Amino acid sequence: MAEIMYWEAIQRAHDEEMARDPLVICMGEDIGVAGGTYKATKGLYEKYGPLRVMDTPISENGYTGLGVGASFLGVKPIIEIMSVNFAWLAMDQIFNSAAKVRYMSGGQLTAPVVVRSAGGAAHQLGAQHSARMEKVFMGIAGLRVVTPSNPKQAYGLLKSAVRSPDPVYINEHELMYNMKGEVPDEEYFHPLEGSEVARSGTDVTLFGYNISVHWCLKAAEILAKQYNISAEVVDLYSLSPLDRAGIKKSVAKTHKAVIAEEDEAPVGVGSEIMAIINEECFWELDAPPVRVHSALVPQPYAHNLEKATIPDHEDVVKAVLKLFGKA
Amino acid sequence: MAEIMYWEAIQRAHDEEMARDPLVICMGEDIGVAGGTYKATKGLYEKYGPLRVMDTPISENGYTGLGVGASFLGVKPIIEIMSVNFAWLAMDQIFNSAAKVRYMSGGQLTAPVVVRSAGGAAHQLGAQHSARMEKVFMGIAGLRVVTPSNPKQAYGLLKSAVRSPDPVYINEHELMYNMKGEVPDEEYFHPLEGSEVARSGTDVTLFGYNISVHWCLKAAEILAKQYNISAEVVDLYSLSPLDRAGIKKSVAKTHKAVIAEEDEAPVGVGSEIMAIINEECFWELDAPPVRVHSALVPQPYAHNLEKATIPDHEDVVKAVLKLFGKA
Amino acid sequence: MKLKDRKRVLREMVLARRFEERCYQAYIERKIGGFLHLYPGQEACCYGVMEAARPGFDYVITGYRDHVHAIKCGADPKAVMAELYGKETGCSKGRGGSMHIFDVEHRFMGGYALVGGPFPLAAGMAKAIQMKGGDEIAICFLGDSANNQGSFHETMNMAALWKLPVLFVCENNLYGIGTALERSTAVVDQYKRVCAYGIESDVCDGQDIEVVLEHAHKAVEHVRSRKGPYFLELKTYRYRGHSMSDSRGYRSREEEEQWKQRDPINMLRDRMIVEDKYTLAEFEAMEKEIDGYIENEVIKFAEESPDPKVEELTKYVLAD
Amino acid sequence: MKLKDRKRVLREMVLARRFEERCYQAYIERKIGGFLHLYPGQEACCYGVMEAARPGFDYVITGYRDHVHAIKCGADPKAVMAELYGKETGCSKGRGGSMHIFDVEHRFMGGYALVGGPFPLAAGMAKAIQMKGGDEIAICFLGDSANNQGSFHETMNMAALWKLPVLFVCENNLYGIGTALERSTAVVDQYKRVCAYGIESDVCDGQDIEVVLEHAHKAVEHVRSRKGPYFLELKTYRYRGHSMSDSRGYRSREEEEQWKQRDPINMLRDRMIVEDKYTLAEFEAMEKEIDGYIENEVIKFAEESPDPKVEELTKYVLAD
Ligand SMILES: Cc1ncc(C[n+]2csc(CCOP(=O)(O)OP(=O)(O)O)c2C)c(N)n1
Ligand SMILES: Cc1ncc(C[n+]2csc(CCOP(=O)(O)OP(=O)(O)O)c2C)c(N)n1
Ligand SMILES: [Mg+2]
Ligand SMILES: [Mg+2]
Repeated sequence: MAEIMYWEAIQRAHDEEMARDPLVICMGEDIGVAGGTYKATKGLYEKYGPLRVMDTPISENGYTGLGVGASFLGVKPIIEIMSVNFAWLAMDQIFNSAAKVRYMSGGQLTAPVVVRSAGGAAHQLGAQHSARMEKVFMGIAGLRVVTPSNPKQAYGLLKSAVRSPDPVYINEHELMYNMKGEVPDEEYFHPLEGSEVARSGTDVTLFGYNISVHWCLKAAEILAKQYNISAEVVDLYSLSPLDRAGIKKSVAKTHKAVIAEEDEAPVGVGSEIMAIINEECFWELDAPPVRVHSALVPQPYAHNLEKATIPDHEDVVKAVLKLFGKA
Repeated sequence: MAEIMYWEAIQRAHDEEMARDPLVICMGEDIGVAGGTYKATKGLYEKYGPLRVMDTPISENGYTGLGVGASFLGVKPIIEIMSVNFAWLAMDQIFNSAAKVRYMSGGQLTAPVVVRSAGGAAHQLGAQHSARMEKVFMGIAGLRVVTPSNPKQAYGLLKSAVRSPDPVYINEHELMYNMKGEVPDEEYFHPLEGSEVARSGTDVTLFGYNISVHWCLKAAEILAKQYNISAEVVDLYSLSPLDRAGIKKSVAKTHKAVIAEEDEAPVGVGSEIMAIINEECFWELDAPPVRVHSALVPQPYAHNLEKATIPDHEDVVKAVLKLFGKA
Repeated sequence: MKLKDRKRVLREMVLARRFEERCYQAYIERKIGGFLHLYPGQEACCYGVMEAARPGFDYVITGYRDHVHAIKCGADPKAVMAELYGKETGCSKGRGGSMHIFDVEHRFMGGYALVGGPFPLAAGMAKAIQMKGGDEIAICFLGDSANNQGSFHETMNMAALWKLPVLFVCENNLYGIGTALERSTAVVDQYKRVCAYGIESDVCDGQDIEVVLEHAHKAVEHVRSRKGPYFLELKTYRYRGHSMSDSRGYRSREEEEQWKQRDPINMLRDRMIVEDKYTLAEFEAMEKEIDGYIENEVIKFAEESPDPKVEELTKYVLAD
Repeated sequence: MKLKDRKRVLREMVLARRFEERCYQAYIERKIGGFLHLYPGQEACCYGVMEAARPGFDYVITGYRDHVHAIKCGADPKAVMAELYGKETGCSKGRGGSMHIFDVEHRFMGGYALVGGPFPLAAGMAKAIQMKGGDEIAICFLGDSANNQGSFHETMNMAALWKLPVLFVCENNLYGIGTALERSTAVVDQYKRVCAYGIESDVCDGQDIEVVLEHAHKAVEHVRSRKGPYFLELKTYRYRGHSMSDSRGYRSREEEEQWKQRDPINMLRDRMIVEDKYTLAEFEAMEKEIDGYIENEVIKFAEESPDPKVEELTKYVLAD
């Protein structure tokens, strides 16, 4: 098992799938000659040429729709939307075409595209470049949503997404592309549904996904060392569908839950998990579940304001301590 | 107080505001010469002419952005997006421009547009014309979201939205335009925040908004008559911000909650209200709150399938009975 | 056109016309729900272009006014009507409805309800054709006012840039719902707008099927021989309102009458009478036969078919 | 241009250049965060056009490469630099950052980070001007590759249809990030693309400010006299990478060198030396003075200004 970076894991998945199947293509702005803003498609242009590694015009709705149309005929496009903030422009094709075509054609046609995008606040990118949009994609029937928290998942989820007959949205994070982690040397397919216990514990469950898994893991360590609280961390790599059974199982064990998300709270991942907990295991709860999330503001540029909006492991620790009456 | 229809109420608000202020304009597809798909702008073209009642090209992102830009200079556009399904195309301008400009300009500039749209399933409009999108608008910092459940609210909320210095999204419903109700003869401004107790009760709170208020009211009647259960109905006409105090107050009284929404469940209005209940008054709960919602499917065309996806008052009754162990 | 083809196409257009008129009636009888966009008046557009192309082989996509295009590609009128009735035997299994007719077996890749949505989908199919090799082309039928969507611009640019084998057919019926073209569009000649992409284009009368055919031959040949995309504008008119609840207050009855003087079916029929010794009696017999077919087979099939099963509500959301 | 104006504009362009270069340095020192898009090489575009227009009176809007446009409209360089430093004294109170410079008092209506976003906003401002009367125009500066957004098409159509007083200035620097124009765009001459809307357009060298000025005069006059929108393409080049993390592997050093031979500042300076008895010494002294100003006033102000208060995090989300 080699240690590689998140972007390298994504690049490897692209490369393997493109080598295997000549109908796998990738498309997006600056992904070809320039190698991709986050290097996820590095070297592919040189290897597979412009017909399969398509530098697109700045036309998010257009090229996403083009990918969807190509997928009708068996082409398998991996579409990169450079930053999820631009995905609003492509939502019509994702929501109205890709996600619905199987249903409205009575199963005749399907749009097995993969759409990947970097979301999340990076370093002071400001109001129009820091959005988290996973919650928007989650409410859409006919679309799968996954979000890798480490290189292994990044690799394995993309591999599985490419093979999936359904459209899949992959939510990546701008701050994670250089994160290192072990990825199996052999081919590996991560399941598109389910969740993972990233750390086992007994006193409280910390739910995270993507970057917030790392806040939870760090928080769990601090809670164990400094407060003798045993926290279980559940990694919800699949956001649609969410793993109701996995959520229930952990809460039934720990009887307490904290949900950490980078996004603003309203109608978010946290609220949905809270709802699922209420529906699945309300009577197991010793205390109300708690959400840890951003302030409801457009992302400010100033460093101190940005820091004040985005939660981190300390906020998770604080939330747990409050839950245990220790703060 | 005259009884008028929902569409007439909206038309009246337009007319009064346009008569008052020459900088109030309205724009959208077929709103002028054709009088508006749902008649909300009927007669205005004849009265105010093409410069103020603008039939736009089929360019949702373009004309929404144009309205936003005009609002920078003091023009007050009421923008109709014929059906909320098309709003995806305009989300970039709503989300990235209108909602954020005040913040990112440090308060110098503001985009006080009103965007109105018909959402919801009507009669067999199928997968691409039946979306409910209020949940998408609710998660956006800098944007107000209101949704009228009757002609009085439709009139008063639009009046207030036009006067608001903030951008406001008004979520209407295709099936409600012909609903009749009393509207004050004098000018009336409905508050943009808060909630209303549409029916007072003691045993359970039914939360609804827009069309689902009517399911709740009907359910409350059945529950009272047939099951001796006293249901309180809370009308959440403001979806952003949600009225946390109002939600808490009612649940603290009834100790039980059912939330009815037409939309699919995931990351929806229901999950957010559930989260708020957990945060505000968990210990007041006698039982887990319950969501009543659509199935997670693209809207099917066939009448029997459509009926099977969309909830109604019977589903609310059933949910309450289950909550009371009577079903 | 040869007489044989004239006869065949005339029959097909009459079928299309009567099919649509029968839909109108069924809608009023509340057998059909949702929106219903009918095609009468525009038949020569679809039939003219598709006569030049290869129905069932070339990939066709369009908007919500889609019944006739599907039928011309090879969809069984019975399955189309059953779809409108929301039946399990419908071509989209009752899940789609009028705006979402699909018949993938015959390469009719669907009707879509979002104006402008099919543009990039068509270009995408052309991209797939380009990659897979073969002789197919993609054909996208869309309205005039749809060209104001950003997706038009984005798609035309990509289609030209990548030389995609796609033919765009603009059925210019002068209105987008109730808004006259010149009130929404700065340059009303649609074929001129693709100057911005260096796409070859052409315009012609959309009422005379033989004129359409001639121009379509050139267009199809251009695309099939891989010279790049092509844009063909057809000047036409829809007789009925946009959908069902349209009283057509935005246009005059005189204008409507003028267009009806150049009815595509009557024009071809009359030409056949003059040139081919075709008779009105033959025509009327054919109409009658078609009405019988529609009533006794198409409507009957739709009426008698079962509803979808409610237990199968979530089938087709995701692959199994 | 008169010597007086030449001198003034030369000075302004040098200030713009040195300001941007100083930003580069500050970014490396981690005083500035986020994305940083610099303007060196393109100065004649903004200054040429704005010399023909009325800075502080006409409404200006642009993308993320916005510092210089703001300054030319009248924004205080100190407030712009403070914004880049994320300070409360920044022109957007530290909330905006490099991509969101605003100075509404001087009618600089902002920098926007979504490519294509400003097009309809500009048309909207023009709509407001049209309604309110008055003599202003709206000016939208945007890049070449932005023209592939659907919003370009939708906006141009509306601007032409409604004869809005808006001037679109396309600063064509041949690339969109790392993608050469001809690899993303079917018709590379941007001024030709507006043929699809019947919008008057023009193209010229964007490096020679006096050439820009001449063409811009015509453009501004057209719009101000309410003849409708106008599209002006300026051929230019950005010296630096797109933003800060760009090694410019997509273009050659020779190409860069060639463009630097036609540097807008040097060209004007040399012309003044030849025609106006201006001297290199004068120029160098001016540069030095400007560097001093930037260091001792602009940077100092930014450095010494306070951060925004964290308690005021949610201020400006909604009106109070
Ligand atoms: C994105 C979107 N915007 C608006 C509509 C509403 N709408 C349906 S058809 C139509 C007019 C289209 O006109 P045109 O393209 O000329 O086609 P025609 O109906 O005349 O064939 C409009 C505005 C829609 N379905 N989708
Ligand atoms: C909607 C959107 N898509 C993509 C991007 C990423 N992006 C930022 S600048 C840029 C290139 C723009 O090129 P051009 O319009 O030529 O302007 P230039 O930077 O050359 O001045 C891209 C693709 C963005 N900011 N917004
Ligand atoms: Mg039309
Ligand atoms: Mg450029």
